[in-house]
Amino acid sequence: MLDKNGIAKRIAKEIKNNSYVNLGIGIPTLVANYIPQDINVVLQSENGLLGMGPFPFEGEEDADLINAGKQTITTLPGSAIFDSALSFGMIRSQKVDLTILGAMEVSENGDIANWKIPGKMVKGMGGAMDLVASAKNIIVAMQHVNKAGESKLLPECTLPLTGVRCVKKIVTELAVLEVLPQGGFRLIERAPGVTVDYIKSVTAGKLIIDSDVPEMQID
Amino acid sequence: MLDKNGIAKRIAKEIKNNSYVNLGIGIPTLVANYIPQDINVVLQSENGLLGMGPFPFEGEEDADLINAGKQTITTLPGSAIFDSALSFGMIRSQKVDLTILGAMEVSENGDIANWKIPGKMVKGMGGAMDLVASAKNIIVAMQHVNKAGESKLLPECTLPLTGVRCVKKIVTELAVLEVLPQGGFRLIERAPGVTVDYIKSVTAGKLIIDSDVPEMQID
Amino acid sequence: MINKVVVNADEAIKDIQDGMTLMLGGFGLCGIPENCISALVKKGVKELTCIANNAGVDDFGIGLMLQKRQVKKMISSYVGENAEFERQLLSGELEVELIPQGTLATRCMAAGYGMPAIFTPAGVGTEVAEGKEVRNFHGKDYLMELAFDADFALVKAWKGDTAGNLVYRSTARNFNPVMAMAGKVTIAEVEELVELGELDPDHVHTPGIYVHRIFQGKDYEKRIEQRTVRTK
Amino acid sequence: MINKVVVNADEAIKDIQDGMTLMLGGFGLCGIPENCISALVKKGVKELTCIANNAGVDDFGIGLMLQKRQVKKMISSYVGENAEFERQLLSGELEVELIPQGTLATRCMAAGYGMPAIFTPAGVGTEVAEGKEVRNFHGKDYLMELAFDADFALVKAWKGDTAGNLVYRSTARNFNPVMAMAGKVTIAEVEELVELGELDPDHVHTPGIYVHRIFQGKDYEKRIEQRTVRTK
Repeated sequence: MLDKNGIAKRIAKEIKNNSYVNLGIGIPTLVANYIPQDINVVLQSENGLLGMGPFPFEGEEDADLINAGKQTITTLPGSAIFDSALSFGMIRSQKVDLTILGAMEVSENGDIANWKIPGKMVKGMGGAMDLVASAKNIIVAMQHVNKAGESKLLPECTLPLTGVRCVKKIVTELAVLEVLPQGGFRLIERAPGVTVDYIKSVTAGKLIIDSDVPEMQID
Repeated sequence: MLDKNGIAKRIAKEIKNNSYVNLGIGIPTLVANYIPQDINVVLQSENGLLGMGPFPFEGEEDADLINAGKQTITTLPGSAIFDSALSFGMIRSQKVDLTILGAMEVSENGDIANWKIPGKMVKGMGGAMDLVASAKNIIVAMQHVNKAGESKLLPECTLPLTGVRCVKKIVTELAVLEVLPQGGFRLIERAPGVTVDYIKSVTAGKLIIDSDVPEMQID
Repeated sequence: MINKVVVNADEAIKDIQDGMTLMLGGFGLCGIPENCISALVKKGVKELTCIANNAGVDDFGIGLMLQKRQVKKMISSYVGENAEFERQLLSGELEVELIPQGTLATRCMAAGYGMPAIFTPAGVGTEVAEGKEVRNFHGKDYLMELAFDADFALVKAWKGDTAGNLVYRSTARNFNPVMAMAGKVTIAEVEELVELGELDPDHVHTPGIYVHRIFQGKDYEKRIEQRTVRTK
Repeated sequence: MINKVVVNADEAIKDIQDGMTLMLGGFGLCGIPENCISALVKKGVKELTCIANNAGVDDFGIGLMLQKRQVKKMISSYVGENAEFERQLLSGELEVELIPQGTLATRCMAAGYGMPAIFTPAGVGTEVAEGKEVRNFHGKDYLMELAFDADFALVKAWKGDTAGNLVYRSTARNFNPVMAMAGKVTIAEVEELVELGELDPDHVHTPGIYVHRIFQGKDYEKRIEQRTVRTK
């Protein structure tokens, strides 16, 4: 079973050389720490920055330079700044190759719910609806089950949707799963020490299991 | 009767202090020469410049700095440069207060034709259709009759239209006319030495004549 | 050039009335019109509809206007951490309309470009789509979303000249340029008001034609919401 | 950063094929991709559809491609003074689609913003409106116009860095930024190719994400179409 950093590490392996990537808040943010040194990846922050650098050194924070999580960050040589409309323009026109974000629920046809729980204070969807409706490739980073122990991989989402038929892949503490175009979660990899039977037991949506499901290689 | 510079001079009197103005090619370009020194007028050139200055001094031409007529020009302190989409964005959103352009025909309900003569080589509408469809205030600078001696102020345009119900005022070598919201050319002023009867004789569209039509004051 | 300079925030906002719709630039607390917000709090104008990506925090940004119950409705994409906001929302004192962030930005931009509506895939198949026209282009569904209309847009720039040309600094740009283009009246506050000719025409982000009033702001706090650092 | 540099124009355009649709930046002869045009003439690729505000003059700009009969169709707002253009048009060798200039620019921009269509009042009630959807918003009619699609966009910038970030100079900006955003493949030629870090992120006009290939151009003629001066 993986911890949050393990999930981030496994997702980092999905990132291709020479690609533009948008990382959501939470586990996706951690992915940046595990991108291999030998590949070129440019991080887009939807508040208006292409080429997001690391956090600033203590004392060098700039109030005018933040990421979409409102954290102080830095630019890199070759960064570009733009307004919010152009930022989502490049997202909508699919110039961002990969979006990684968290979710409360994913359905077996790729629907995602990650912004609203009826009856609870709703903070808003931020840029998530734009990202999931536009991105060519969407990977979800999440726990396999919720705090109540219920599967987050469902036949259909029960929570209000963020987007439909958009998630391509899911990485949880237990497994890597691909959402098939015809519907269904195809189990691609198991986390170290996790059995196929256990993954079956916590996956409510349709699970497609090949004869051999390899264990993840994350280091 | 006015010459081209006279028409330009008369139109210059229509320009209000603190306004943004787009000048078309031909007589409208001449208007810039007669804007009173004591008023603030900012010229917008639709190829992407706000705050167009005079022509450059000989030897100081910059190939990268032209107006919509492709003439070399200059900027002024406080000028701004932008792309073609934003340029027409400010036109469409009616930030440009006044558009002055030439015409082949104007109808009594304010339709304008100024881009195409069937059977002749058509060069295109350039930005004219955007300008006439968007501007709050449009003044046409033109000759009262065409080369064949036919009135250019018509009940209806005979040439393909550039825009509908948009012209507010017309200045010709003979007269200043207002296009009334309910239709019709209201004769506001006569050029020096021109009689109302003569204007009547060369205006094919509905002409509304008040009891007293003053002579233009252009100097 | 046309001189857009007014003496201060109080003068700039003096004709903002109860019940009006305002756009406020900024993302989180970054690039917000601090001086205008202070002046609005001082003036006490009420029943405002505020279009802004976020609603500030309890004691800064739009949060200050919420404390004074000046806001009737927030139109935002994410309302973040703000206890007073939450209290007013749950008690029904405050209305909130949540809009995808890209849709929010593009609806502002549309106004500045004279486009009455735009198409976006954001929200298709979700509750955001309710009551909206869905249209298919090239096999993909889009929602038609209308341009925003605001009585006043309040934006913050780094530098501006007397003609209203604006230059933003770093990610404090965010929503400011698109809102600057969208206000019936646009008020810009700047950290540094400069003379004509001091801004390079090629570097102007918002041409002065979109700006109706500009003033030299003061006492910028520029509060950081999530100070995140690494050690040397 | 992702390195977008190619060695020269020939390399940049090598996969442009007969029958493709190209966007070419520039207004008149100002800000046109001179090197790319020369390379296209040299390559002799044919049956092209060119989206460009103008068609050059007889011996410069797109006129050079017309001389070689490489262009099947021009999509422009104003085709100006060009005898060869006129001859081909009247003889039926060349197709021309005339589009209002703002519509042309906005249809390019729409592609770069992922908006499949836009609304504009330009052309309402004229032959430009034929066959198009007219829609009324707030009492005013607008045409719905579709985003442009181009296989390649060829643009010219002043400076660019190896990551493809572009900065334009003066009114040579014109259509270049909106076309740069709209190409399936965007090729940028620059007067000065600089290293990463030499462009201020706040001054970048076209973020590198939109640019697929960039090269250092050479021998810029930058011809002036209407040299107009005043005397000292």
